[in-house]
Amino acid sequence: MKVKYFAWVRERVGMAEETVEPPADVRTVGDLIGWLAKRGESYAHAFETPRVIRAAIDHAHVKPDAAIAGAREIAFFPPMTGG
Amino acid sequence: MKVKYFAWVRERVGMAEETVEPPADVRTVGDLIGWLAKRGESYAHAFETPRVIRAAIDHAHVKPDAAIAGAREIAFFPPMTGG
Amino acid sequence: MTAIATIRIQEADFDVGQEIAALTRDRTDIGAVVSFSGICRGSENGEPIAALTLEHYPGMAEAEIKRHADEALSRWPLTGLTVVHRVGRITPGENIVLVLTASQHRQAAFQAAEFLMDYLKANAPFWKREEGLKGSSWIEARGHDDAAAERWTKS
Amino acid sequence: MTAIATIRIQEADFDVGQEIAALTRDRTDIGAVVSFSGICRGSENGEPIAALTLEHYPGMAEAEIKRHADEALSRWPLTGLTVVHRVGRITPGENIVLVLTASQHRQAAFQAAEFLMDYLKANAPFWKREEGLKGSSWIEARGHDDAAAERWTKS
Repeated sequence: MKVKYFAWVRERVGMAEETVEPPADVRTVGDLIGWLAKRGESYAHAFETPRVIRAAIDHAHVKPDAAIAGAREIAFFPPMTGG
Repeated sequence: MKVKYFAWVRERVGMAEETVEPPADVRTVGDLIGWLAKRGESYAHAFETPRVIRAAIDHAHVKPDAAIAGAREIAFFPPMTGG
Repeated sequence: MTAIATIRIQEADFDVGQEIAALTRDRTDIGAVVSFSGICRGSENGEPIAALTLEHYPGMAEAEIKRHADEALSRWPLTGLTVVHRVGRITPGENIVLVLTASQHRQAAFQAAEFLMDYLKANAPFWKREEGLKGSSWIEARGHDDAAAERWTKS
Repeated sequence: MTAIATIRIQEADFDVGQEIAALTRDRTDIGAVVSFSGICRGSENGEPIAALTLEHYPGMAEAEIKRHADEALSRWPLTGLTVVHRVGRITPGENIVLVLTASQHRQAAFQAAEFLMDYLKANAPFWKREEGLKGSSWIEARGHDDAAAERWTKS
């Protein structure tokens, strides 16, 4: 699945998007954050405070317990500051 | 004192302003409405429903029990419909 | 800089963009500008109208709007506001009234604009006469405008 | 006529007067137009800033604004609305965002504009980075924006 990063999450991870293949036991958005955080220092820094990370699946906001099965695109970003 | 009329009060009275000298027992705005209403048919028509008439003394909204002593200009008009 | 209220009663139309530009020019402390434009509709209560004619009480109208503009400036942290009210004959689609408020933050700008419009509808000395198909008549005041204005009264 | 939502995300500035003209052209059923312009201030929390840079999530931003615009059209009797959100580098005094609502009556126009702004502040996928004197940093979200957005949630 495609994963996108925005704002300081993007800066910390060091890229805007990538394609990942998490193992089958990574079922929810929260699981995916935990799995990504273990991929290296830049990821660990980006996801060091999971509660401030917002997520969207296929352009819709989701909570950490949302299932990722069938998702085409998952995005991680800080709280929004538009308007 | 100068009396001014606006909107349908002006149309019914038949003039935009006039100077009047009410007797001493005409003390309040309500008294003045009653006194004006007796000046002729056009006035009686203009003031036939005193509760819908709004008044201002020297450019400030007032209630019927407001004293008219010292007033330079008293205005009568229907409820406002601006904006 | 001091907050300034600009108030005009005029027959001429106004340009919202120009009025916003005048209110915000050379300032970098404004984060929010709210404008309200009141426009003449083509019908009132389902009946088509050809035009409105607006009458006002010269002197009192300016003084009363000024008093409420000053109240808005004291109640909300505004950087400035503008009120333009047209008088005379106005046809459907034309502007009637403009309220502009500027502030650092959006809530103050929204609330002050609503306060000023509620006031203008219920208490400013203006009267509308409508030209319909069967002659012309004065528009009657609506009770819910009084109620809208009443909600801003301090208890 | 059907109510239409116009949504644009763009680097270019917008002109409030032109956007109002586009929303009201050839219509005589509109009595009220409310505009909200969000403007870049010259300081944040007392610290001077040189510019903001706005990042967004292309695709999601448009979809999310459209969803909320449709909600506004279903909740209030609007004749139309416009949302323009700029992205890229924006300097103090420049426009950031525009929300325009048109309706027969003022309350609907005011409420829909406030609803859309509260939504954009708290939930639309945009992020602001500020250039200050000591380098640049991401602006932190404010809890009271979430609270403002929350008040529109239907219970």
